[in-house]
Amino acid sequence: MVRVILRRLVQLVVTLIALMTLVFFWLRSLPGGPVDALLGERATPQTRELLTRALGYDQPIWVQYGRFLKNVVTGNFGNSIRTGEPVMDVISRSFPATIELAVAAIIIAIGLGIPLGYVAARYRGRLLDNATIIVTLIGISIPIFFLGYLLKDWLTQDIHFFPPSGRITTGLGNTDVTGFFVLDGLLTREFDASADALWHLVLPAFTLATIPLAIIIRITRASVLDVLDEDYIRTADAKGLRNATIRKRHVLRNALLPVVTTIGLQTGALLAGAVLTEKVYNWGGLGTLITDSISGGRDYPVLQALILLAAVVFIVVNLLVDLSYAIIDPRVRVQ
Amino acid sequence: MSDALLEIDDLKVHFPIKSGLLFDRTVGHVYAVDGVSLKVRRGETYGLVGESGCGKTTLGRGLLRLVEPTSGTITFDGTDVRALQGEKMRLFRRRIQMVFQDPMSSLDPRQSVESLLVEGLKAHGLHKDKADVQRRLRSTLDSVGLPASALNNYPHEFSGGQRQRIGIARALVLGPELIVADEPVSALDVSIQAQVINLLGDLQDSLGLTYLVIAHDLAVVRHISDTIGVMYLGSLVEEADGDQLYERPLHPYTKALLSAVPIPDPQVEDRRERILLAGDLPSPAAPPSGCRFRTRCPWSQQRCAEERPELRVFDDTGQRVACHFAEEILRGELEMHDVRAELVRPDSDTAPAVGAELIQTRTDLPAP
Amino acid sequence: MTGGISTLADHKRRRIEELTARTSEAGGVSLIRDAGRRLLRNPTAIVGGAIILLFLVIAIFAPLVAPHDPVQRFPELTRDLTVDSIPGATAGHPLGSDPLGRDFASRMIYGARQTLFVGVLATLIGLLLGVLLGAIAGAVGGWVDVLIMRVTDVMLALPSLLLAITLVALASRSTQWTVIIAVAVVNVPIFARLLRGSMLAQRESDHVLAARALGVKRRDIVLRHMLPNSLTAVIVQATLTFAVAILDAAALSFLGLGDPDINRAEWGLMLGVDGVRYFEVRPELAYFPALAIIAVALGFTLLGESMREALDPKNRR
Amino acid sequence: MLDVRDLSVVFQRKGTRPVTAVDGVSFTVEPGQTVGLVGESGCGKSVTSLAIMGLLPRRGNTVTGEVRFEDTDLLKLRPQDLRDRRGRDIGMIFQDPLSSLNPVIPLGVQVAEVLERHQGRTRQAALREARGLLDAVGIPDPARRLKEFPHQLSGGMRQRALIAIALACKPRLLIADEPTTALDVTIQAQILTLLKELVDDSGTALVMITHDLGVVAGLCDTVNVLYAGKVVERAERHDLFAEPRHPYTHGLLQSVPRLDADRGGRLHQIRGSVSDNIPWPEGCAFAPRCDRVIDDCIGDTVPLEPTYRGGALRCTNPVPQEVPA
Amino acid sequence: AESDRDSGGDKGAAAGTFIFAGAGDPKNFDPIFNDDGESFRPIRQMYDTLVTHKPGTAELVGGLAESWENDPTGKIWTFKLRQGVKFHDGTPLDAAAVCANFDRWYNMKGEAAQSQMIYYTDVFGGFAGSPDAVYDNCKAQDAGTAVVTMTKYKGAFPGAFTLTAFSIASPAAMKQYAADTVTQNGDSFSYSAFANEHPTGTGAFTYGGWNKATGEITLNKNPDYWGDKAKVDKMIIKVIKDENTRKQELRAGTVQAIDFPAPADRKALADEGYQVLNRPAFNILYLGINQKNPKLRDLRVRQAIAYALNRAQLVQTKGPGGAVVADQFMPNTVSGYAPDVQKYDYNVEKAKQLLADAGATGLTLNFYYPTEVSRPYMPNPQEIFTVLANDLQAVGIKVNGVPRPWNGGFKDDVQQFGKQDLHILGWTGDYNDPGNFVGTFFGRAKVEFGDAAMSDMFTAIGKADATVDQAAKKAAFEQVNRDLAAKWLPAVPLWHAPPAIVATKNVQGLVPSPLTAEDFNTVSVTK
Ligand SMILES: Nc1ncnc2c1ncn2[C@@H]1O[C@H](COP(=O)(O)OP(=O)(O)OP(=O)(O)O)[C@@H](O)[C@H]1O
Ligand SMILES: Nc1ncnc2c1ncn2[C@@H]1O[C@H](COP(=O)(O)OP(=O)(O)OP(=O)(O)O)[C@@H](O)[C@H]1O
Ligand SMILES: [Mg+2]
Ligand SMILES: [Mg+2]
Repeated sequence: MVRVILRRLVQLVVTLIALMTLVFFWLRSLPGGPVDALLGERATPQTRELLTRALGYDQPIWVQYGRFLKNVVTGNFGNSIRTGEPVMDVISRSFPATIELAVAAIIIAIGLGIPLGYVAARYRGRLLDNATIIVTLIGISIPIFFLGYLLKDWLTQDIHFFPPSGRITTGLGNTDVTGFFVLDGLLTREFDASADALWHLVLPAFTLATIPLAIIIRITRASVLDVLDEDYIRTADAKGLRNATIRKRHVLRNALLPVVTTIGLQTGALLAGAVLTEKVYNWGGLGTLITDSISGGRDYPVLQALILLAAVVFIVVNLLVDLSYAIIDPRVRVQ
Repeated sequence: MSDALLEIDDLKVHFPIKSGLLFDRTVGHVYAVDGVSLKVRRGETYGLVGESGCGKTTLGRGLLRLVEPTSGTITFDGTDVRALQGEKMRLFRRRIQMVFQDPMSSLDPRQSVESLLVEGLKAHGLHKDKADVQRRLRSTLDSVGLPASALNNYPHEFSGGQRQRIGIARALVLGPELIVADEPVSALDVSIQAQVINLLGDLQDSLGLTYLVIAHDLAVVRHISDTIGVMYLGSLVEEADGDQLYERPLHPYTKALLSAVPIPDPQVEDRRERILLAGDLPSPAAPPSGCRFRTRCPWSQQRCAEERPELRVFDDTGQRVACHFAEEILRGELEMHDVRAELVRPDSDTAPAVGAELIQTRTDLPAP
Repeated sequence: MTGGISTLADHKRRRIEELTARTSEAGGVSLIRDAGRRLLRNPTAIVGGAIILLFLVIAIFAPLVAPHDPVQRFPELTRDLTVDSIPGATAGHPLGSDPLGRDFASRMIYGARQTLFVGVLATLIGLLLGVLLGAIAGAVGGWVDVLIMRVTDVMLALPSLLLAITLVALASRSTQWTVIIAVAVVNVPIFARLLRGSMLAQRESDHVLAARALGVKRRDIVLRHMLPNSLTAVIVQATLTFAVAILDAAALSFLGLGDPDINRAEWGLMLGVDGVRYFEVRPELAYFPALAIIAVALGFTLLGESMREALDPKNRR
Repeated sequence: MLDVRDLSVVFQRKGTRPVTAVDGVSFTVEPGQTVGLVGESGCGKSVTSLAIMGLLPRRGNTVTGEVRFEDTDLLKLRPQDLRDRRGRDIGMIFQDPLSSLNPVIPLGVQVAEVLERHQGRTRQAALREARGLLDAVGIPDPARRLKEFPHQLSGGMRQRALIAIALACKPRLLIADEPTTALDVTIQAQILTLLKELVDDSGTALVMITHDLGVVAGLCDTVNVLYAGKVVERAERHDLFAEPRHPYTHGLLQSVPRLDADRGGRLHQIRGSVSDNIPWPEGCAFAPRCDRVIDDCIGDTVPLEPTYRGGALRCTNPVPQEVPA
Repeated sequence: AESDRDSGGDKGAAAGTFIFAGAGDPKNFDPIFNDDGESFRPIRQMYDTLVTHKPGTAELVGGLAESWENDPTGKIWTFKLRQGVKFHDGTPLDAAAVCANFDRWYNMKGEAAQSQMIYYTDVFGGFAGSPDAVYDNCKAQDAGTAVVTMTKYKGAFPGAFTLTAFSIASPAAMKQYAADTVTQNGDSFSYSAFANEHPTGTGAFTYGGWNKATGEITLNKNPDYWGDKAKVDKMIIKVIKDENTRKQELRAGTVQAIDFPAPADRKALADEGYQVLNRPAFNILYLGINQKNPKLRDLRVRQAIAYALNRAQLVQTKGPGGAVVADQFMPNTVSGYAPDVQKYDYNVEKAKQLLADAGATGLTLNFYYPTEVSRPYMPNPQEIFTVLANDLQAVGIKVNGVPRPWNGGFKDDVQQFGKQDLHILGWTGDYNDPGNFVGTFFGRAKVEFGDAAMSDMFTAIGKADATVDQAAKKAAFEQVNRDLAAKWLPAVPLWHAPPAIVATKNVQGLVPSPLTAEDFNTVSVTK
């Protein structure tokens, strides 16, 4: 098991280095870029040249690459072009926001998805099942930014039920302890702030959860149906076990195996969905950071670090999922 | 013997077990075939029996070089098969053909019977003359008892027995000298088995084929074979003429095997003395020292653990056996003793292997 | 023995004779056609197929169906057009105007064309590249396989939409093709792996072994046995990918990374740009393209899933 | 004790023709008796056994007839009541031991849960008892096996575990559906011996389902031969093997190579294959493959008629009895 | 629950707090290192400039300097400073402090720092040692009088002194927090503690913190302010990048004012009772014509293009509320605006005629337009392009649209390489000076317009710009504008679009500035 983890980590590092190198050279080969971004309409040949030299863009590309590698290895991703802050600061500030949102979404997706999928499977072919299937199909087919717009329009404008955007009411979010506002409120005993942050979380989390939710429902349903067809369920029936026992002990655990994998794969969808959701709800997380870094002038340092981070998160989560798979499925344990 | 069409000497097929941090290293081997020597005479049927996992299939594939043997020599009609390279090997394949166990999976479901049969001809440049090809196909189909109209149909439209006939026709169409049949009937219903067994016999008579038949059903093997080799865990433990083997099994494993085969006759069954073997076949990745069979052998002795018995000619009947104590057992000088069943871990893992791939697959939309 | 079946009802006798000498004249139903038959019996597939067919027809005959040219600006519409009011339905313009005074209904109709074009092309390009890579990896094996797999690892290290966003952001020049290529590239590793995995499985299969034993050339084995048998999974995946491709293209438009040419009537673009921008002024500008996208995505998903079901060996016979 | 009367199972799936998998099967089992059900793949053996146990999938099938087990008709029992009897009064062993065991639950629990359910044991007590059971079926080092998972055992050991589960509550009837088909002959011999011992020791009645006539020959008291969902012949085992009357049974016995017979030569062949059954209900399904077919075989339904030896036969033109020399 | 939520906004905004939604993050708070409106917004509240504008106009009035004087050579500027003004750190504002600021700029070391002083480079030409440097020295004549000497006259002054970038900061604080250390790191720069955490000026508000996680900049009332003291105790600038969301927050009552509402929303918001405050337009959107293309060197072709454009309709259908058709390259508030320039009213026939006369029928032009951008003068470039292209096609000019991302090559292609035949671009004025408009565009040969040999245009503008006498200068620029329209037509002015601020009803005293340079000390919020 340790070997497997080690092996995967080594592969991860190799993948990341390749990814970084790729991104670096690609970014440098593009027109426009930071110089333009920094100077705006007021660029004169003079200021351009100054800036190009200051940023070291006049040096040979491999010198730049060497410097970049050295910096990355020492954990220094440079400063954001847009804000001048160290990239690490920018990212570590946005990271909790996205995690807070993603965790809430995944809680919704799992918390609703597994029971709904299970119920649909139990009432297979009935109205409830068919309704669930149709709703999930639509859930998969709807552009989530559009859904976000609809929800926002209905629930924050037509009726002022939820706040339209942001993570917390202006002026309340001063407690910067962990960066997770819901948690911060609890830690500093400002329960008002906590409740307020939670209230802000509802709509974005639901929007972001749509696709994973639909997918988890479908996978759970399919998986439960598959398991119900398995020989060992027949064995359990032949033992005369009670229905409840069979469901709890035999069906659910086996049915969850593919669901676990799906959840891992959905982290990818979550990261991507966060970009859209955060834009809709002005949620100051990584997604917003990505959009800003792209449209606000190709903020290379931030982009590079973000791409790397997304890859790390995605790969690590999948590693964790595989490991948790190994924990639920004893067959995987013997290596 | 000079009339040997096929001669295998000390053939070994070892599969490496790989694992490693970044690059795979070989951490062990599956000793699937571990030193097998045998001869198949022209025109005879050589039957190979043994329990599942003992290496029969691997031996069959190894001698066709469908898996590359680790060591040993294969001589076919004077040709050193292992020395053949590339195009030479490819063209040589025409002379040895194979019939597979599962008549469904061994036929490409997307190809009609015609294209299945023509494929071999094409590979050997025999497809140029259209009329000749048609003649050839028809006669081959006819010889396996299928109508010519079958040419346009697809494998899944046939019953199991018919599919197996197609498989045989595919092997026959190239006019091979040796046919290696890997469990040709074990996937078939009992009532169909006989049809295929008879067919194989008829073809041998009419075409003078030589067979190497692999099976786990001793009764079937005995019915069709002239010579029978008994395999256990990668090696031959006994070899004899079919009747001889039945009359006088020398190796303890053969004895046990014979006594375990059920016979559809209550009177025989009621009278039978069974030699019940304890436990399972050990893993070919970690075979026992000395005699491979000693862990389950009721006659095993100290020596069996220390020294691996050679397959030796037992007497002038030509029967060969790999047991140190064959004589003693035959003469009843050795007492049977109890064998404690050892737990054998299955080595084939059915569960997905974590770590095999960085990320296995990814789909944005789920499987339903 | 087989003597006296003389008094039997004729049809029964004939049937028995047929069966006795069964030659399987079942009528040459190939595997695919068999799956096709199952598909035609599946209501899910029919609904999915019908939706797609409908849109396909609209797309193909757009010039006949659409009342107007999708890029023409109508004086009678621009007359009432201001930033904060966009004319609704009028005579001759059943869905009214778009923000530039063009006939919205015509744009919706031509949208089918563009949208399917984007989805289909993105999928096909992804499919083509993926199949190529996967086939090479699966057929050649060895270090080529390792290399290709590591490359797909790198691509898979980013979630798909993120990868597409990155690609578009990294493109020096954005056109409709940038979007198509980005969405296509995202799917390359998926197709490649799917095909490779399936081909590796095929490589071990008995019928490939049989072909090797026949002495069939390696190239023929790959092209005639391994590839065709591996393609089903890929085709199913491709059908599902259409839906994702259309949605991804819409998401890119929403992020401002889509096709910059707003003359092009493409639903994703219409929804992601105008739909969102003028949501309050004229919500239909968002609702219509959104519904159309949902319908098409739904159609492809339904069709893909029923294809998967139909091709699943578990359901055969 | 078990009296199956006119059991029929019809499968009907949307858009397909109904399939009569089991067609009027009747047989009885007395306490302590071993009854064999023999037939080729697809003849309805498994469906029969599942119908008896009430384990057929809930949807898409119709079961008619009667399954009297000690005076209750199992088909009429409420599902809860049937559950009380399954595993306690009737045990069952399946063909594929790996897939029939839950891969993610330790063996101990899988054995113990039957005891908990039917005998009200606590988990601890049940596990202790489970250890004894595993020991009894010949699984080495049972204490450790309790914590292990099915995939860690070999095929033979898995089948033993399945037997331990089936016999845990000392049922009066045991149904074994091809318990050795997936195993090697040497292992098959182990399992058959084990079954025989257990049945002999406990007086449990056994319904043995198999396609291997050899297995039946050594084990069963009475044998039912099934073809296309119908019992075509029933006889005491010595009678059946000595003088098979139905052309199918006869052909079958003739067509398998026997280890103890002379080798070589042609085997007797049965034409065609199982899928060549006639598609209408009235005639004999075997007719198209039968060498002894006559007009009557196709005309009317051929009834299952008792033979004077206490067996039964469904044939209009049976193989003539040989006059003892 | 509804009413609960409604009052939610007030929870954070206790009485006396004014929340303003800005459209982007500031960079930092050191005035000299900034050049964008979002950074200037908070800086302006914390700092003052020597000269400033009368609220709501572009008219110059005294800031930290009560008055200023220029000698006849135009090189020496004498500032009489306001008495008793103190920086937030308590140190006094005197002539020495002013000169310290000028000297700091001039003597700034390091390419990193210099490259970030966009406005300084632009206005003052260069740094110590550079031959182009406009600044010479600054002398504290007495505590209340600072004398700044330039190397030459520059028309930008005194307007340029109003630039927020040239705000006067506390020398003590700058020293304490090492304001001059700008270091390059990776692809960008890090700034000093002064710039990030300790901005110290003389403004009406003091720095109260920047919560980057929520995008909130807090400013506190400066009780010791020399001018009108702030009416609220606290103001928060909340960064909301999406225009739609800004509007929604306004409606939800969680902010009291928003900048840059979407053009499409203005009317609805006004109808709902919000105050939509239009800033007098101080910008220009133009269609650039590149004379690198020989066909376009013909004035008749350029005029044809001007006639072809239905600018009235463009303004009606795409112009933000209050936008007006532009007939010259500066808004009418700037001195030098000529009311009587030649007009090019929409006239398809005339356009066709002119094209025919010039032998330029069947013209095909590459039209570059930016994507991924929205500017106050150009809320939606793609739509504007589409409308213009349409008009051009109607007179028989084939248009080949080339979209390029704003930061991904548009400016490169247009201003560096001049690949385009036509393009759209615009400008927001920095200070009230005609040179800041026409001088920037047409004062010298630029790739953007094809380096054309319009030497008389360059000379005329250069001369106008160098005129010291204000009246003469005004007249010179009026002539420039007339000639631009009639003789040169290097581009077609399209519109002036007033950017708006929208505020809730309970906000009073918010005065929109044409230069988007609002001071919030006048703002009060009633309950
Ligand atoms: N490609 C392979 N890689 C690793 N191990 C293999 C491979 N092929 C076969 N083996 C192992 O080699 C051993 C012998 O396998 P083989 O298939 O030859 O047995 P067999 O006698 O034909 O069994 P069966 O009766 O089940 O077909 C088995 O333990 C199997 O797991
Ligand atoms: N759930 C089902 N739905 C439809 N048909 C079924 C179902 N289960 C079984 N059948 C059909 O019923 C017939 C009898 O099947 P059964 O499994 O009893 O055969 P069997 O004798 O046990 O064969 P085997 O030896 O292969 O186990 C087969 O033709 C099968 O196709
Ligand atoms: Mg084998
Ligand atoms: Mg069965």
